[in-house]
Amino acid sequence: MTIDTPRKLTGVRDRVDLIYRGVTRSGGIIVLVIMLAIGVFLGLRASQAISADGFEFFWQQAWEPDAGKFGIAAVLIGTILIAIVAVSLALPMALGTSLYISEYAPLRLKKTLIGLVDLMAAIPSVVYGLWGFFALQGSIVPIAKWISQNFGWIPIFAVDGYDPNDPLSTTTVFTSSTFVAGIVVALMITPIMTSIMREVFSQSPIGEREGALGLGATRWGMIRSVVLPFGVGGIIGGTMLGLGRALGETIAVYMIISPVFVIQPHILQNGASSISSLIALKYGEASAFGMSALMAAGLTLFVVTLIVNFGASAIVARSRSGASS
Amino acid sequence: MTVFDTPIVNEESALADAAAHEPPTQEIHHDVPRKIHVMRVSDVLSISGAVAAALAMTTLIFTMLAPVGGIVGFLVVAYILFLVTYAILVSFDETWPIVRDRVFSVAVHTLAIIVFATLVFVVAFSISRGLDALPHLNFFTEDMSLAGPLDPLTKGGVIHAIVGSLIQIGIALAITIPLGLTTAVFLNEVPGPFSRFVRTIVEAMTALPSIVAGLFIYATFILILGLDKSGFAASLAISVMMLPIMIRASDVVLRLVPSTLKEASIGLGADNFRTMWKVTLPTARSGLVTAIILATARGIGETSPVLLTSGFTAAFNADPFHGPMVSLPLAVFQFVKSPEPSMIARGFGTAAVLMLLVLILFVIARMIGGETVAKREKRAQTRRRLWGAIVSAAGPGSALLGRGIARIGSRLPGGQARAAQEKLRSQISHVAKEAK
Amino acid sequence: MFSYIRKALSAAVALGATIAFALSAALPAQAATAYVPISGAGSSWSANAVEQWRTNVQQYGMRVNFASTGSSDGRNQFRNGTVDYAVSEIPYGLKDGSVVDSPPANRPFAYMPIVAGGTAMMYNLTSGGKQITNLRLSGEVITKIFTGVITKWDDAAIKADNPSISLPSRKIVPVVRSDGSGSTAQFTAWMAAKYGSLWGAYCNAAGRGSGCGLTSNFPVVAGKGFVAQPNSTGVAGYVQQRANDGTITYVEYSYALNAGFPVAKVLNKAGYYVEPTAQNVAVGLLGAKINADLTSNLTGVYDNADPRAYPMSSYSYMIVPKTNANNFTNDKGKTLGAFANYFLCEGQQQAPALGYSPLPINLVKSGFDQIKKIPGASSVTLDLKKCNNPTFSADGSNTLAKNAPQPADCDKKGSTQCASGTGGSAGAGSNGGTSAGGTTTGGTDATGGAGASGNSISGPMSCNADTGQCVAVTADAVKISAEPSWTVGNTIMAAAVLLLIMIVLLPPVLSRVLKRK
Amino acid sequence: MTNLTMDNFSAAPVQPQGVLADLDARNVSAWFGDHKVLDRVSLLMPKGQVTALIGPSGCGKSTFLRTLNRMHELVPSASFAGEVLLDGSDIYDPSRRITEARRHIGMVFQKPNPFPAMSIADNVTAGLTLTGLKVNKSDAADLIEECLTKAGLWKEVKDRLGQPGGGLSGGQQQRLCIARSLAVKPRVLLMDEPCSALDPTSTRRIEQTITELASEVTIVIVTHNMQQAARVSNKCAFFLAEAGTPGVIVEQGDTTQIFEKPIDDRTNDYVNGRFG
Repeated sequence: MTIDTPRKLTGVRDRVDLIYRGVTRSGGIIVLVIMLAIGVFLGLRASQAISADGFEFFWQQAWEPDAGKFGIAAVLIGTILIAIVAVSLALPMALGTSLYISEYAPLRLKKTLIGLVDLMAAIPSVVYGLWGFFALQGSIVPIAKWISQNFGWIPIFAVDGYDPNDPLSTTTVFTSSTFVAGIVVALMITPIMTSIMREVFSQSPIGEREGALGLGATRWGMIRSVVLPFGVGGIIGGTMLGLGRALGETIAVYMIISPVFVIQPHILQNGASSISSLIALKYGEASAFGMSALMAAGLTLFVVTLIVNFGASAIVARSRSGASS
Repeated sequence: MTVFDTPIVNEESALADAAAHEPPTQEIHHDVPRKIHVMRVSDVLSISGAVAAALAMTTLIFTMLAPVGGIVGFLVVAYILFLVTYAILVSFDETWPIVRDRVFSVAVHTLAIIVFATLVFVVAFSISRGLDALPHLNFFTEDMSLAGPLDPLTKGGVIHAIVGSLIQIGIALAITIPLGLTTAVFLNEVPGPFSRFVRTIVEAMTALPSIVAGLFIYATFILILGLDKSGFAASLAISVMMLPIMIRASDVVLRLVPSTLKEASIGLGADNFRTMWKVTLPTARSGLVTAIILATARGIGETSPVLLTSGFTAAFNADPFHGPMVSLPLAVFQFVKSPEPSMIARGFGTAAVLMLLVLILFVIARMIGGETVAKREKRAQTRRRLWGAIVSAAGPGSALLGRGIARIGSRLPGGQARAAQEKLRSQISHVAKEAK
Repeated sequence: MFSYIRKALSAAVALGATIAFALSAALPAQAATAYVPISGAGSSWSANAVEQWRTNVQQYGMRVNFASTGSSDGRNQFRNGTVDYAVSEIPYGLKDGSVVDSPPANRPFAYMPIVAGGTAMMYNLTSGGKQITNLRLSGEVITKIFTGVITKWDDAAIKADNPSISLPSRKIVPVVRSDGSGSTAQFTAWMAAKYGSLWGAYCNAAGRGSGCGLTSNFPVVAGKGFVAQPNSTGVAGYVQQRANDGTITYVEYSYALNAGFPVAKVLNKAGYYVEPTAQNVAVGLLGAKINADLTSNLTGVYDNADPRAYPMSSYSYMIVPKTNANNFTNDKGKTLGAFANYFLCEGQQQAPALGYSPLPINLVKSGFDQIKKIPGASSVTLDLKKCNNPTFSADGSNTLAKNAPQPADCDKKGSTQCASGTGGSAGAGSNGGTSAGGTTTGGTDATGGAGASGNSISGPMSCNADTGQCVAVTADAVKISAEPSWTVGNTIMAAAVLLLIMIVLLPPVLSRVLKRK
Repeated sequence: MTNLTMDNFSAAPVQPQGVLADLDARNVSAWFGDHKVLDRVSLLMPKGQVTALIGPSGCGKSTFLRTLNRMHELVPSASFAGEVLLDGSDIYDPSRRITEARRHIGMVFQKPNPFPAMSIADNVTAGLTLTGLKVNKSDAADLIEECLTKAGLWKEVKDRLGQPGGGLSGGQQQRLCIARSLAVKPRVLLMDEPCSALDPTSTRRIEQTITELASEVTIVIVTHNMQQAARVSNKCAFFLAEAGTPGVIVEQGDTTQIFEKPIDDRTNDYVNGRFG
């Protein structure tokens, strides 16, 4: 042994092994082809509109593709606003629910609740949409009104066209808003966020939990010092995943919002927009060019969601609780 | 471990030894578990007092000072006041961390209850609106081909949509389970730049808006290939949507299987395929079931992909390849568009049926995933036998492996329901040092 | 071990399929007649009628599928060859926005009128806690409302239309369709034809370029307070919500009927305010000029001088293929022909009950000619004599139009106003379960004839039936905002309240109890 | 549904921290679900001394140790009977706070469990922050130095107090955990096989620490290592659970007596390594 170079480690591969690798690899290839085909399809269909529109596409607010005036500024911001409202409502709910299941719930209840959360994730979006439109909207208007009256000085809570001193003033300005859509989407993403967070919380090390309790910490003290720091990756990951879903939610948003094609920063006010509901609204009667414009919007949504997703996996992978999304 | 052959200890003599310094109090002590966490009068008083105070104050605010309006506003204000009052009351005889603990405990419970109450509310809403339609047996046994907008609820039903949903999700699962699992295995077993690329693309695709999945199938299969709108086309659209979710979830689950397990198997001379088939997949089983459930949950309830691909029919059609085939979410979507109250009631009833169907599917999936005690025990026995062999073959130092296996269930997302029990078990072993 | 999953799943799929086939076998065999299934898509405006006909022909062994995805989608799908027929309110070739909706290049087609109907103006307006049910509007006012020119209910122009109603100073909230639809197309076609400059200015403001004429997509100008909702249910459901006082929408008459809400009477050329009942629509459509391809020029309808004519009346068409392109076959043609034969004759019987107006004889005759163009439909026997259409009479005139009652004097433009409720609010109690409740004003039934004449008046403030003089607001006896009747919605709200109370009470109690474990 | 007891806060003696105290377990029984693991065990752990609990695996000595500061009840389904008296007052008394009991009776676990996200200094003061005790900065610095010195770690870490506690070696981590426990000035320190995961050098270092601490705090240590028990303890209790029966104390007494002339044959066998 005079020369110290790495030796090539080769061996005769088993035939079974070769077939096995071949089969799994072909599975990967098939999936890749399908996924790329969708990407290419989206890109191709979108290219017509984007090339016709140029940079205008990014800051134009109107959506009149057939009049040559269209852009994603309003719909994209609308989408993001709905998602932000949804996530900021869903985050505390999911956090509370997951902490409850992992830390407070008695053993027997735990199982049932986990099943319930799974079931909740499966309630079809059309049901949430119907519920939001028929049941929620009416009861949420007083809250929106209250918020706008007391916090209207914060620009996003301002509402034009409502005069609280006029008894005849209609409350329709508070309906079909980003806020209402956000609440419904929040309910839709809470289960998936809950299930991810709960999973991570339940993995937090027993040793550290006991260490904290052994020092005389209360249950909340233990959660604060052990469970939450450990689960921070899961919290962020779950939130980002929820955000991703919130961005892409279609039917429920479609059934609630009153679409407008200007940037609508007042979240409590009637009028909102979202890319996926725009596609659902317009694909039916779109001309060939209009379809291309819709595809371009879909592509934008896709890219945005992509960024969110990658952000999530990067953060989660770096955290202690690891890849648990 | 040495077999212990001495006669059973005479408890009294042992205790006599132990009680050298102790007064003979053991007659008084009945050996029954003590109630340690009892509710104290002051706790009850502080809670009820806080509730009463909060309600009173809120009523005062709402009736006298500022009519903010709305029952919801009332409850929000009352709840905040309750929390504050409760914190103050507790702080009278407890330290600050305990006050915080109590307040956060209440807050966590509240949030959980809000979430589950909303679930109940959503479900109850669909059922109550659909209540006119649901009690009729024909709603579950007939299709809509003989029931028009003017017909009463005693005619027509949604069996066509139920069967359509089952067939579509069945085909979609038949496509996504093998393909998704193969791909997930590929991502785990054949590392390299190519699999990293595939993983990246798959993760990207979980972001695919569901309507785009529908548009894709519509544009390719129906417009370019000229096929009919059919249940099969809808299944393909659902598959496209489910596939990334499935792959991603099962990829994570497979990654969580400890490499020691695989190494042990390979160390025994098993090939990669056998290791995967006999070791990795069974270990990850419940996690994979969860992956399937997650994907199914997403696929069965989506309206937008089937909206473009399945066509619409009111008639029963069990042939996924010819003619339109309606599924439950699409049926809901179409029913509620109608101006006729009976159709809208049918729509909500259909939504309730859909939720029921999902529930049944989940229960079945969990059963297959192995949640019944008998099954779990049986499987555990098999696994123990299998692992006994591997562990003993792997030699000393692999004793940890056994524990690793025992705990893996709790690591996997799918072991959710089992996790609690496993945790209990591992905690006991941790405490009582029952490990070898 | 893992194979359990797959075994079980395949077992589940197999089981599902078995059940499916067993059930399909259990259903009545339909192979007796030689009809093959056909599929169509399109208008949600006429979906109610098509759905009913589809159901009725099932007994003859015909299976007709119809997806109410909207007219534009129907035309697109027919052009793409993915459906056998389409249903649309507007023909191909019209310019919508700046795009011409081109007819299918390789698929010869024909238009066949299927049903007529009126675009109703459904509204939710209360005054002093009582619902207004006898609103009247002129065409110009409607156009001004839907172009954001008139923004308050107490606008002088509306007051002029409604001399007896004390209108609240409430903001008008026009509710329009957010998706593309035939209703929008019909409504905007009417506005473009009658009040082109108002509509054009609005369209320009909405960024549609040089006016937009007829369009399927209602352009919304941000900040005008318009609300856009998808589908007829969306707009009707929105207007219907109790809190949404001051809203008005254009929707098919049947939605208002079923929602228990009134529709505005619209001023016609003769100076009468009329309701979109089946008869009034039939009368109005007598003014339609039928083109060679059976599309119609509705200008004569808008300006029909008959005092009974409802101006916003129109047809819905079926677009049928003339060749076997795109998977169409003679067998399918036979089914389609038989189906068309059914709905042109027998099927029209049900039109009024569904909120539509039956087709007159001239259109049925032309429809028969179109059926003959469908490949494979030649075997269908077409016999006008056996055609059981309610509009037919021995002398060839339109029975329905002929027998339509003249409007009451109080409906004449002027200082008086009928007090009877309109639309869905006319049939007292017939729409129980909807949130608005009924009304005590007279009305014969909920199927369209209601409130058509001014002779059934029994409002809280009585009118002189002889002179047609009414002096006060007609309003719903049920106080809407003060004491709503107990409905399912209320039950749910109560449940919500209970749940929320539980939220307040349960957590601490639970935490105590659970802590002991 | 619930048992209500009149609470009587005045009855809960406010005991000074850091003052030596006896720990007296009386008739302690413990269960996991239906499985009984301890049967009426009584043991006095005198103040200022080191008491070692020895016995084979599964004999319930760890469970016993965990009943002494109410860690046992953290396991769902666990139950308890008997009394644990700290200076004569029962720590299981409903009127006493569970967190207070744990603060007075600290615990060091088998596996070192410093909080990995916190710095070394923060780890030492974690007990104070967790129990809501406020200390000002200079006091905190003094306290950190004092506790780390007592735990024999000060010299090694004084230059890197800001680094995360997870970065230390196993032995250092365990001493950090000891320092952490000392910072809240417990009256009793429970140690659950503190050296089982450590190498011999670290073990010796920790044994030295235990000996030094004995004068300030009552120590109870569970160990598998006979030599360790003999080296560090003043008093010894031998636990045994035979063939499915719950664990009991077979023999207890001074360490020298237990190791040199045990009364019970089984003790004799065990301390001489003939079984277990």
